[in-house]
This record gives sequence, C-alpha cells and structure tokens, in this order.
Amino acid sequence: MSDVALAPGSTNVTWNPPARGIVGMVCLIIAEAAIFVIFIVAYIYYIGKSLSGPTPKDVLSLPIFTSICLLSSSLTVHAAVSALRRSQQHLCSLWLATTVLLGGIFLAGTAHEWYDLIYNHGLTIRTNLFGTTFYSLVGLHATHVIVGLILLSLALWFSLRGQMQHHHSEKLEVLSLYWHFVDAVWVVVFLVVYVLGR
Amino acid sequence: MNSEEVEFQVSHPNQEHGLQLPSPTAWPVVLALGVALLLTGMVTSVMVSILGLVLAFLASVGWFRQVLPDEAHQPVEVQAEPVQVSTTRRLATRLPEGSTSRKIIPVETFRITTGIRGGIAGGAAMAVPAAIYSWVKYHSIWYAMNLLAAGGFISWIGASDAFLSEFHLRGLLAALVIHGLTSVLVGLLYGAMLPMFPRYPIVTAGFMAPLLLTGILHSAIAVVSPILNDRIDWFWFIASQIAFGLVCGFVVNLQAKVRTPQFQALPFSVRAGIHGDIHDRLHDESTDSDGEDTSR
Amino acid sequence: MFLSQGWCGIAAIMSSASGADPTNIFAPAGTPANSIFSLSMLVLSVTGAIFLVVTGILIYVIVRYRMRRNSPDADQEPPQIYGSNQIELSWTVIPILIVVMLFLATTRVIYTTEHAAQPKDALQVTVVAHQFWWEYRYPTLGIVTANELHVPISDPKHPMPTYLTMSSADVDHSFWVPRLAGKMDLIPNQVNTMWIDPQTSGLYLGQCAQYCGVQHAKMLIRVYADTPQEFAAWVARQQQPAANDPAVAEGRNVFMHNACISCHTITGTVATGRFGPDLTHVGSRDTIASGSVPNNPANLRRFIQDPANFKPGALMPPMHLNSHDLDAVTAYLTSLK
Amino acid sequence: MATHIPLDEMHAPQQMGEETHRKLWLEVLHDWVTTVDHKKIGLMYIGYALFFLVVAGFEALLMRIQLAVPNNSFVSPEVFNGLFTMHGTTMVFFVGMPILFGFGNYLIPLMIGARDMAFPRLNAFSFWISAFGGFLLYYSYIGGSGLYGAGSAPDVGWFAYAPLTARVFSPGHSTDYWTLSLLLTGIGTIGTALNIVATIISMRCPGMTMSRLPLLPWLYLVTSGLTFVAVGPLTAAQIMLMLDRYLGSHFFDTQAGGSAVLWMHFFWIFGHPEVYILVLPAFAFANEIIPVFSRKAIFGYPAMVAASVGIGFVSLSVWAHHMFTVGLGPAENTFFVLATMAISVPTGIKIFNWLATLWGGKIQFTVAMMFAIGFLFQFLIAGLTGIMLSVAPFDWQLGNSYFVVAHFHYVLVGAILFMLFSAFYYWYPKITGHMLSEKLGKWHFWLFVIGFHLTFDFMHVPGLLGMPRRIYTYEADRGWMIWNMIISSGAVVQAVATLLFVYNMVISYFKGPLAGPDPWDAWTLEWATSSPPPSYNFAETPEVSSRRPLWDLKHPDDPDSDYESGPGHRRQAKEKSA
Repeated sequence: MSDVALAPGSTNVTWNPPARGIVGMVCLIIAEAAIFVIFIVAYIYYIGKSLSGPTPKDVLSLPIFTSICLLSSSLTVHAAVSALRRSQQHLCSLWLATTVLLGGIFLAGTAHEWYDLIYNHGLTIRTNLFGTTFYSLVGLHATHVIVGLILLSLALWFSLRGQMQHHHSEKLEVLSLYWHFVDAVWVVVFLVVYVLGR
Repeated sequence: MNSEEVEFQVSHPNQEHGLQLPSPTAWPVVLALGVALLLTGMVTSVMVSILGLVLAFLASVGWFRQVLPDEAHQPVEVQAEPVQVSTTRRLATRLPEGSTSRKIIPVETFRITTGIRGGIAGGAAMAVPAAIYSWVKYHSIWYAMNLLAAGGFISWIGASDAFLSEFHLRGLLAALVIHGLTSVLVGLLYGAMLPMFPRYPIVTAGFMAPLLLTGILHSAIAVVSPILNDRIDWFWFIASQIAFGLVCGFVVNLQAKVRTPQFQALPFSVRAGIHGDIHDRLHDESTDSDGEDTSR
Repeated sequence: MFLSQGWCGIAAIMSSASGADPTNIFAPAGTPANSIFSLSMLVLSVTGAIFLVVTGILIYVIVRYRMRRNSPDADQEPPQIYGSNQIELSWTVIPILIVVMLFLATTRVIYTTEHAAQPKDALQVTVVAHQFWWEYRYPTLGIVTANELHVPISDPKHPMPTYLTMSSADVDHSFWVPRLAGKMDLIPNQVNTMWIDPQTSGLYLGQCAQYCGVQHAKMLIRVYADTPQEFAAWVARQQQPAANDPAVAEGRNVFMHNACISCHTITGTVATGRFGPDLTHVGSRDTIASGSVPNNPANLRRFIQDPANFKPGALMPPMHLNSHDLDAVTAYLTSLK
Repeated sequence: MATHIPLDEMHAPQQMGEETHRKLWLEVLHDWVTTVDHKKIGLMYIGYALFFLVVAGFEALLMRIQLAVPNNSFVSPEVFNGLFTMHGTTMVFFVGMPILFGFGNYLIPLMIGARDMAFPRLNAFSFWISAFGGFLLYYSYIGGSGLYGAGSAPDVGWFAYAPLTARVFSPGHSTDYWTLSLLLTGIGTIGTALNIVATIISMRCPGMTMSRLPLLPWLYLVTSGLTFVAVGPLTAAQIMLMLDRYLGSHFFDTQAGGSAVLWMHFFWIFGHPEVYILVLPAFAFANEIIPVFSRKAIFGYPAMVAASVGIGFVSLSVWAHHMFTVGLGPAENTFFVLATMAISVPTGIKIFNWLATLWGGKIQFTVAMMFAIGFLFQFLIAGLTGIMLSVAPFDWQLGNSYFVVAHFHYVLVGAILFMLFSAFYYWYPKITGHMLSEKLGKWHFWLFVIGFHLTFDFMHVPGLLGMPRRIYTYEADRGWMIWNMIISSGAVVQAVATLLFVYNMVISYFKGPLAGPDPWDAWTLEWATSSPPPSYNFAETPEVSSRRPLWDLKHPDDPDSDYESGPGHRRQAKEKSA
C-alpha cells in the first residue's frame, strides 16, 4: 500500500529538499552574475576604444593591498559561520567584526582611488569610454560591497547583542554566500580592469 | 531564510490548533512603493525621491523586524472537510510493463548503438560506389569526396574538374564531417524506424528509403549545393544510396530482433509505440497483462 | 478558415507578382534578391511539407480519437501510454536532418551574397542615412545627390554591380529595396556594405526599414536603374555646376540670405550646409521630401512653407517666408535642373 | 468597465469565507494589500495583467484604425510611435510576464503540495514593485506636456535601439519613463523568478522527486531560471542607459566612440530568451490540459523535460538572429542561423509529443481543450515562420517587416494567448469554485479564432510585399491597402471576442454552476483540495509516489507508480504481479 498517493502520516520516506534560503541566494547570485557579465563585456569591448585620454595605463595602479583585504574577508566570514555552527557566539562576533573591518578597508581604498582619479587625473564618467566603463563596473561592484557590509554589520550587531543563536547559522551562511560572490566578482573585475585592460 | 517552516510542515502536519501561516504584512508594499517613488523622482522632482527613500528605509526596518530573529506567523483554523478524490471512469487494459519502464510493447527493440553502428557501416559502404565512380570517370578517387565537400566550401563553387580530382586535406575533413554526420543520423533513424516496418526490412531500408531521399534531394540540390547539382550523376548517386541502405539496414536488422509474428500483426501506430489500444485486435491472444479488462 | 493559411496567400501573391506590387520580395530583379528568392522557395516548400504532414496528423487525431458519447465504453479510460523511445528518436532525428540541409543551403547564400568578389569596374556609392532622408555620394564621379539613387543596369554577361558603402549620420536606419536585395542597416560609427545589380531598367522602390524616429514612415527610397546611355547622360548632367539662371536671381538671393544655407549645399554658392540634402540639382529630381510627393512647384512651395505639411516631424523648420519670397525661392529651386 | 472585473473576482473568495459578517470595503482592501498568500498574489498578478491587456489591446486597435487605409491621419506620427512603443512594452512586461507569473504563483504551490511560496513576503514585494513599474510607465501620458499631445509617452520602440534613446535624439523624459519602469519590473521579475525556483526546489511535498514533478512546475523552473539569466542583462543595459542619459557617460554614444550595436546585443540577449520565458509557461499549461482532456498521461515525460531544458539553454545563444541585417559578418550570421535552427528540434519534439498524447486518447472538446488545439495548430505555423526567419538571407528580406510582426503575434497571441484562455477555462473552477459557461466559451473560441486568423494570417502578406513595421502610414501605390483593411477588421472581431470572455468571467462568477473540487477528473494535486482552496491549501501535507497522484488515488488497483522509472517501484510492481 505504500505506493498509494496522498497517504497522510506514512513517514517512511526520508525527505530533505535543499534549504530554500540557499537556493534563493544561489538564484540571486546567478542573476547578479548576469548583470556583472554585461558590464564586464562592455568594459572589454571598449578597451582601447576611447577617443581621448587618459588611458588606463596612465592613471591606474594595482590595488594589491585592498584586494588582499577583500579576498581574505571571505575566509573570515567563513570562520564566523563555522563558529556559529559550533555555537561559539563570541568567536562568531570576532570573525564578523574582522570581516566588516576588512571590507571597510577595501571600500576606503576604492574611495581613495576614485578621489585620486577625479581630482588629480581629471578622469570622470563623462571623460571618455574608459571613464564610463571603469566607474560603472567598479562602482557596481562597490555598491555590492556596501550592501554586503550593511548586512554584515547588522549581523554583527545582533551577534554582539547575543541574539544570534545556533539556529541562525543557516541565515548567516546565506549571507556569507553573498559575500563570497562579491569577492569572486572582484577577482574577475581585478583581472579585467587592472591586468587585461591596462 | 531558515528551514524551520519546512521542517515544521513536514514533520508535524497535524496540529491541534490549526496551522501556522506567515502573517499578513504591509511592509512589502510600502517598500515597493518607496523604491518606485525613489525612481519616479528622477522624472518628476527630488522631493518624490526623498519621500521614496524615507518610505523604503522605514519599510526595510519594519520588514526586518518581522523576520528577525524569528518569522512572524499566525494560526489559521482548519475546516476539517476532507476532499473526496474519486472517479466514475473505469480502467482499460494497460499494456504490460517490459524490462525497462518506458517499454510498452513486449518485444526487444533496438539500442541506440545499433543505429549508430549501422550508420557508420552504411556510410563506409556508400563511399565505395562513390570512389568507383570517381575512378571510372575522372581517374581519381577523390572527385566525389571533393564534390561533397564543396557543399561546405563557398570558395570551391567555381572549381574546375581538375581541381576537384586532386587530394585536398580540407576537402577530406569537410566531406568526413558532412558525410559522417548525415550517415550517423540516418543510421539512428534506421535503428529507430526499421522495427516499425518489420515486414520487408531490407526492401524498405535498402530501396524505398534511398529512392525517397534521392527524390527529395533531387528537388532541393540546386539550392543546397549548386556545384553538386551541375555535376551530379544521378545513376551513381542512387547506387551509393542503395549501398548505404542495404548495409545499414542489414546491420540494424541483424541486431534488432523484433519480428515475432505477433509483433508483425500489430498496427503501425502500436509498433511505433504511440498507441496502446491493442485490446480490440488482440484480445484472443494472451498478452499476459497484469491489469484485467474491466469492461466485459 | 483553418486552411486559408499564409500558404494560399503566398501563392496568390506570387501569381500576381510582377507588375502590381512594386515592393514584392517574390518579384526579384537583381542577383541578391534572386538568390534569396530561390532559397526562400526551398524553405517554403520544406516548411509547407511539414505543415501539411503535421496538420494532417492533427486533424486525423482529433477526428479519429474524439470522445464518442454513445459508444459502449464511453466512461472507460483509454489505455495509458507513457512514451516510446523509437518514435521519439525518429522525430528528433528527422528534424535534425532537415536542419542540416537548410543550414548548408543558407550558409552558401550568406557567403555568396556577403562575400561576393567585387568586379574592378563596379560603381561605388556612399550612402549616408539621415533623419529622415538619404544622401548618396558617388566619390569616383564627384556627384552628391539625395533620396533618388541612380545606378546602371547590370548585364549578366558584363556584370556592373553597384556597391553601397553605408553609414548613418545620426541614428540607426535600414536600406531596403525588396526587389533588388535584402535590407542592410546603416549604423552610426560603423560602415556596412551591400551590393545591388538591377538587370532591367526601371524604378525600384523601397523605404527605411529600421525605426528611426518620428518620420520613419516617410523615409522612402527610389532606385533608378538606368541603361548605360541614360546613366552616362545623368552623370554628365549631375557633374555640371548649379544652374545660374538670371531669371530667378531674386529667389537665389532669398535662399542665400536665409538660414537655408546653413543646412543645404548648392555647389558654386555660399550654401555649403551639410545637415540637409544637397540641392545643386534638386530640380532634376522626380520627388521631394524623400520620395513622398512629386516634385512640382506647388508641392515644393508647400514644403518650403512648412515641411510638416508633407512630413510631420521632419527636422527642417518652417521658414516663415512671405508669399512673395516663397514663390521666388520655389522658382529658383525648380530652375536647378 | 472591463477593467473592474478582475478586482471583483479577487475580492470574492474572501467574502465567501466571511458569511457571518460582511467585511467593510476598506478591510477587504487592507487584506489584499497586506496579503502574503500566494493565491491572492497570483490573482492580483492576473487581475493587473488583464487590466493592462485591455489597455494595450485598446492601443493596438487605435493603431489598426490608423493603418486601415493609406495616408490616414487618425493619429499623429508622434502619437502612433508612442502607441506601438507602449503596446509592445506593456504586452511583454505588464501583461505577458505578470499573467504567467500570476498563474505560476497560484498553481505551483498547489501542484507541488506546499502551503505557500518559499518567500511569501518577497512574493508580495515582487508583485507590488512590478505593479508600480506599470503605473509609472503609464504616468508618462500625464507627465511632460500632459495628456494633450500624449504627454511624454516613450516613443522609441520596445527595443529602444541606441542612439535614438540618447538625450540628443530623445529629449525630455519619455525614454526615462521607459527605462525606469523596466528597471522596477525587472526587480520584481527577478524576485518572483527566484521565488518560484526556490519553491519548486525546496517546498515539494514528500515523495515528489524531480522525476515526479508535474510538467507545469518543471517548465516554470526552466522559465524562471531563464528569467534571471535574461533579465539581468536587461537591467544592466538599462543602468547603462540611465548613466548615459543622466550622468553623461558614453556607453551608447556614437559620437564619443560608443557602439549602437552593443545595445542591440545587450537588449536581445534579454529579448530573445524573453520569448521563451513567455512561451514556456504556455507549453506548461498545454502539458497539463492536453493530457487531461485526452484522458491519457503525457507522452514522453522525460523527453518533454529534456526538450524544455534544451530550449532554455539553446535560447541563450540565438539572440543575434534579430541582428542579421546589422552587418555582423557572414561567420557570425552562420553561427546564429545554426543555433536558431537547432532550437526547432526540441520544439518539434514537443509538438509531436502532444500529438502522440492526443493519439489513442478520448478527446473531450471542452472550451479549454479547443483553445489548446488551436494553440497546437497556431504554434506549428508560428514555428514554421520562425524557421523561415532563421534563414538569414530570407530574414534580410523579412526582418523588420510586417511578416515579422505577424510571426511574433502568431507566437504571442496564437500560441500564448490561446493557451492562456485555455488555462482560464481550465483553472477558473478551481480559483472561483464556479464553472465558466461552456456555451459562451464556444462563442468566444470561434469568434476569437476567426478574428485571429483574419488579422494575423493576412498580416504576413504586406510583409512579403515589402511593408516595414513601425510605420504610421504608407503609400497608396504599394498594394498594401486591401491587406491592411482585412487585418484591421480582424482586430475588431478579436476585441469583441475578448469582451465576450470578460462577460463570461463575470456572469459565471455569480451564476456559474458549482465546480466541486475536481470538475475535470484530473490528476494533479491542485484538484485534491476544495475549490477555491483554503488559505492553507492542504489540511495535511500530501505525499505522492507518481507523477499523477490523483490517478493513483482514483485507480488504486492500477497506479501510475508501477509504470514510472525507478528501480524500487519496478520491483514493487513485479512483486505485486507475482
């Protein structure tokens, strides 16, 4: 009789569909990746097509330190999730704080770079195709970093207030997935803008 | 973003006080309005954008407080009125299940590799008359091959017979791709369809199909490949087609043993597997079905 | 109703093709249009055959297997069939074979049209599309004209195709003269090429086929395929400097002292504007307003008075000339044969 | 008039449950605005889409009146250009997407035995932001110079080719309205698509493995996956356009070296998959409705799933067949010819499998089934004209002509709208608890078929005679008039038929016979609960063991599970027969 449908209470089936939070975040990441792909394609397509200067070679320098900060924040956020899984709330807070700090350093680095480009090199979004594609691509990524930082700060806030419990570890994992994505995008952006495009 | 709700639904379907559903909330619509106004400000006035920003911020906070640390739910009364699922329709005979789940007819059918093998064998066989023709007419076995390849190379359209008689690596590759692809595809088709024509497989595969194909190609070749059209020798073309059909049909036929008398008596649509109504025609023969006919 | 499909319609048009419909794609008059035509006949017969077969099966099925109320087993479920590998494989492979054939034919026509070798004596014309008119420049002949393209006919024995090098001054446009060739877009900041070789003399019509703004509908194309003698005569006339008839000196004066000169060119005068059509030989054209009205003094006068009379949304502003000046300018422009 | 009906309908189920005291109007409104119930949100999507269907249909009528005779001046060129832009944009983004998401929202949790969508609040948010996007688009008629002169309605065409959208060529805010409203709906669309995927993956009831998932959720899974891959590029392109228009960047500024062709690529990377996003749900309805009224299981379930997934993937690589006349070069054109033709193979598999489902069945000609058969026939023709257009040289003639307009309306109306009507007749009893009138429905069907074929069969002809699309008028000497006259008259017939349908929905809501939970003797889970379903869908979470759980319940002596794949089940079947 086990093959009759709609049988209530026959719980001999083990049923563990994937968690919806994770699935939802993966979907969001795919959609965001599609957006980034378009901006990256536009950037690559317009490399060397600017009608006037300045060119990337003139003005861009490799943001090695801030990139290292951002990439290592992926490790720290992962550490925060595993700490929460083991119910070590304090350790989780510590790792979260490190992540926010590293992300903040990266953002400050970008801000400094932009300030330098605008005021010392006179490159704005209207200057030429390089300015157009550079500010929009890096800006899009920076926007994602900002969103991620806001969410991470909220998580940190809850964690510090002790409201973050073991059963929230899945939510934190969803957030960490987003952060990993932001980091992964930076690897691509870095390669395209600072290596390929220079 | 947690799985509590899922687990809850699955493991405790029957609660005394009814069910828990997410409670209604105005924050999504407020947030949507806020974001919409934020953008609307770009075509109207900055004040609209500011209003939108404020709304969006308020709504984000409100929404956030609803789902964190735990999601808001409200209980819902269950009206215990079981839904009856029934039908007045009776069952018909089902065809018995074969060795694989989608097998309908109680016979062996082909495997995909059969058709591919047949296609390759047929394709090889087809090259023989083509090469003979080339040798007889142009004293070069490469002529037919290059002619076929010219279908894929635009620059060869004005090529001379002498050019076509030489060996060209590009020609070999192009001809191999075109010929190989079509041979395998046609072989697959033979593998799939020969069991549907069980009575005279060799006639069907070896003569009918090639003649049909030649007819179609004859009318289309002028557009598909004018260079081929100018030089094609239809007698030899048919010869090589029949070579393909005979060899491919033979290979497929060797491996697909489906021509039991019982199977041959079935109508075409049943042999093809799109029809299961064999009861009318076969009710005298015991087909060993596990579903009993309830209509008589 | 069901059977009155496009196929019947297509057959109807093709039979009535040649004369009545000046832009019929099934009445080709040049090599590119011809090769498209023969390819399209192949495609039409393949799709037509598929249509007949599948519709036949559909009709058979819905007639044969309709529910019969009074049949003894009306309340019985039919036998359940879940699928059949063999038949599904068949109707996967057959379409693939058809696709391969169509693909080979298509590829050949694409390459023979887009990669055709260019004869040495081919006529070169530069086409610049504007909102909402066409500029034709013959760099080897030193001619600039607008909206009416003159080309020599091409005898298959001595091919004399015309190569069009195309770009746009503002937004996207598309050059489409259905009886001569398929369309090709004109895109700013990009150069496209196409070629035409009308084989019988006459007038071939077409129009812009890419939405380009308010007046898209009135951006018409006229291609005059001339015999070699006619073409030589036309070239000789166009190479003359602008006529300078003293009888219309007043109109000339009005023209040269108004904003006309900032947009239009008349060779040999101070008018050297580039935004509007070259008017050096405007009087020799059959039409004005990019082919939308015949070129006669009355129409010309109305057009100068307010271009929106014929082309609402045209970029040329109304010139606010008084009646006397209008007459004078009209007379002047008409004299520019 | 017609526009109020969906609202009435939506309010109705609520009133049903509250017979003891009638709720105040404001309370009802509050319920609907704050709801997170997937069924109510689905209905709001449908109601909102029907509203815009009437609006955009009205725009189409105006255009057809203008084009009925040559050199007509019924509307000005500016207004006409606004009309076709708004008609296209509305039909794709504010009718097609919402109505399909509406049905998805309503049906998917029911069909997979779930209580609600995976993210109910996100669901509400997605709906509302799409809705506000639609209202913003139509606010453009009031913005700018006001209704007189048609406000600042966008007039750049629904694919808004650069650089016509640049500030130089499109001053004022008309293009901004277009961009902003698409950005807003884009957010909503991605949200809903994500929600549908998460629901189908994570909320299935026990026993419903992916190989037992009904085909409707399966196809919605593909279409939603396609949605967030395709709408992302659109959103990105819109952001670039906004940057160009507001901050003076140069993405599509050809004067500064930017490329107009880049916009075409970005738009069609979205635009072509969009067609499949719209048509896959129509396939999904057909996959549910055709088997039930043929009284047979769907033929070749695995092939149907594979074909859908295949269409999804291939459709991502065919976009440049909209650009055969752009001058991409022969190699690129050849590639996109091949990709486009390849897509006809899985599409063909679907058509043949539907035919095989009908074959040997007992076909009941309910109105739902009649529309489904109309869909089959018309989708076949749409596919065949699609093959013609995929042949690049043929497309050099046909592209941007009325032939193309006829082709895609054959898809959008002949296939998708027909299947939507079918879906209305099929699921209306579930949604309202009342049957739609079959008699009125047959009138609706035949009138609509006549109007449809009058309009869109004959619309192919002016295309073959060289009539480009998007022209507000045409020359009298081109021989296009007679065809345009027929087309326009067919449009009127369609409008009448649609009004009949709306009337049927209203009258049947009040007077239609009660449906009961399972009026069609169907096989999927939504028919295992009452009509209309309670807010919790199922009192007890169901558990299934085959693709047709209700078949198994109705025929316990011969359940489907014996015949479907999976080694365990086959063993069971053998034991049973032994």
